[in-house]
Amino acid sequence: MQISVKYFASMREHMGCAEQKIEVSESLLTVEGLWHGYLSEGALPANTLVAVNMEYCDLSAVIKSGDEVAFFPPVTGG
Amino acid sequence: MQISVKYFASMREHMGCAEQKIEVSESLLTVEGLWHGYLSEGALPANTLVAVNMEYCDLSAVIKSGDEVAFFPPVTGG
Amino acid sequence: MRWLFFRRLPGGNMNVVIKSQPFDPYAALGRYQSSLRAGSYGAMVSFVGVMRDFNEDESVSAMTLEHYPGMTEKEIERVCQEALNRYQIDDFLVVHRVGDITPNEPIVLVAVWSAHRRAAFDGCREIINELKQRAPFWKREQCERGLCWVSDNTQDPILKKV
Amino acid sequence: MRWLFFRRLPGGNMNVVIKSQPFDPYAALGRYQSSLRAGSYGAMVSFVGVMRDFNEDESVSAMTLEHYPGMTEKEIERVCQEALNRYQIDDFLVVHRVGDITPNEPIVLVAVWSAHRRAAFDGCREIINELKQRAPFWKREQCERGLCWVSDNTQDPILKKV
Repeated sequence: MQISVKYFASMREHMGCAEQKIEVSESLLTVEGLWHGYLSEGALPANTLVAVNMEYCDLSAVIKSGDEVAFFPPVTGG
Repeated sequence: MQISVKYFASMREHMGCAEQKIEVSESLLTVEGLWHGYLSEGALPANTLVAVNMEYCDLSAVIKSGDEVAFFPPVTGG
Repeated sequence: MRWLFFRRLPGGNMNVVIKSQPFDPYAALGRYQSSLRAGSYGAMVSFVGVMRDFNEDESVSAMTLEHYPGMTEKEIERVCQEALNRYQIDDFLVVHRVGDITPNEPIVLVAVWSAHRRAAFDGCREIINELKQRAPFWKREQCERGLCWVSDNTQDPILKKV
Repeated sequence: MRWLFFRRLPGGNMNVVIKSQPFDPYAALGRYQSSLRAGSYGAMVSFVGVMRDFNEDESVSAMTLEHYPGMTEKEIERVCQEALNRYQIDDFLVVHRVGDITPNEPIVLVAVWSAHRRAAFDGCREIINELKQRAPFWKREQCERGLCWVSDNTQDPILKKV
């Protein structure tokens, strides 16, 4: 299945890119599994927030084919 | 001494006038004394508010010559 | 006028305005803010009270607001000065209608500028709450029974009235 | 999108607007309010957040606001829908800047219309508080040390930031 991954703000600079398309073979993949298995060898930076399909979720959320997964630092709008 | 007396809203209708000039001979006159001695034979209507020189005060406040004393019902602005 | 010694009112502007004609609160906000020093405040909170066409389940078609000229301005200034002494407020504006008012016309505008949004919210809310309790205005409504004075709002102003 | 079943967003209007150009919050308020049904609401409370020229004792000369297009609008709509479910709110408007911002430019406008001022104050304050905690915006400031991301504001947003 194909997963779209996005990075914002300091997380984009940390990863060196804004967006990736990832081809994944596993069927019950969590966000945490995605990070460690496909995106980085390092730990997820402290306080990183995760959204799947533009809704906040935690690292144990299971990803489906076509999902958009985003990683970003704490928000500072308003 | 001369006292200026003003009435507003339902108090104006109750008294039948908006303003009176009262000539007073006493020297240590309170608002309460003014009401009973010079303005009305009836009791002050319940919840009536009093201001002397445009500042709230209670019935025991002492009036000086030239003061403006106002009587009015609870306020309903805003 | 003891409060003048605590903290000066922000200089030069008319902070408290009584209007006998309809006013546009958003135009007033924009005009007033353009007179403030740029970059000094970070938050503005405003309250606008508008005449509704319903009140206590009766249809209200018109209203007259009587006031005590002179004391009205003084009492609102006292209310605002107390808020200035309590909260970190940079500036404020209060505009209040008097006279004949028809539904959907603004009755009151209270705006507070501050460095921080908490002070702006607290200050604005306190000013409108105190103004409603203390400023000498009286509403008389044209309702189905005829002309009637709006009664005391000291019990629960927020539940009974706007 | 479970919330759509609870209470519908007020019909027809754009309630959540992301702007990449400067905007006049008071003109936006006036325009939006003129689209509302006359006489139905009695209270409006608005918050405007403005870029200050000081922050944490450092002079800040410019700022860039990055956001997550799509999620920003959805998350603000969720925040507003939660406030609609909790308070007696008739309508609301949120406008938020993105892109390059200079001191004294508005960053955010939150406005709430209600029959009662308590609901308007509570609703407006909750929307801006939740927006600051949840909407995916990130501020990067041009400060004396160079470009720096503004850090987390979850500890005490009201004390640390506007």
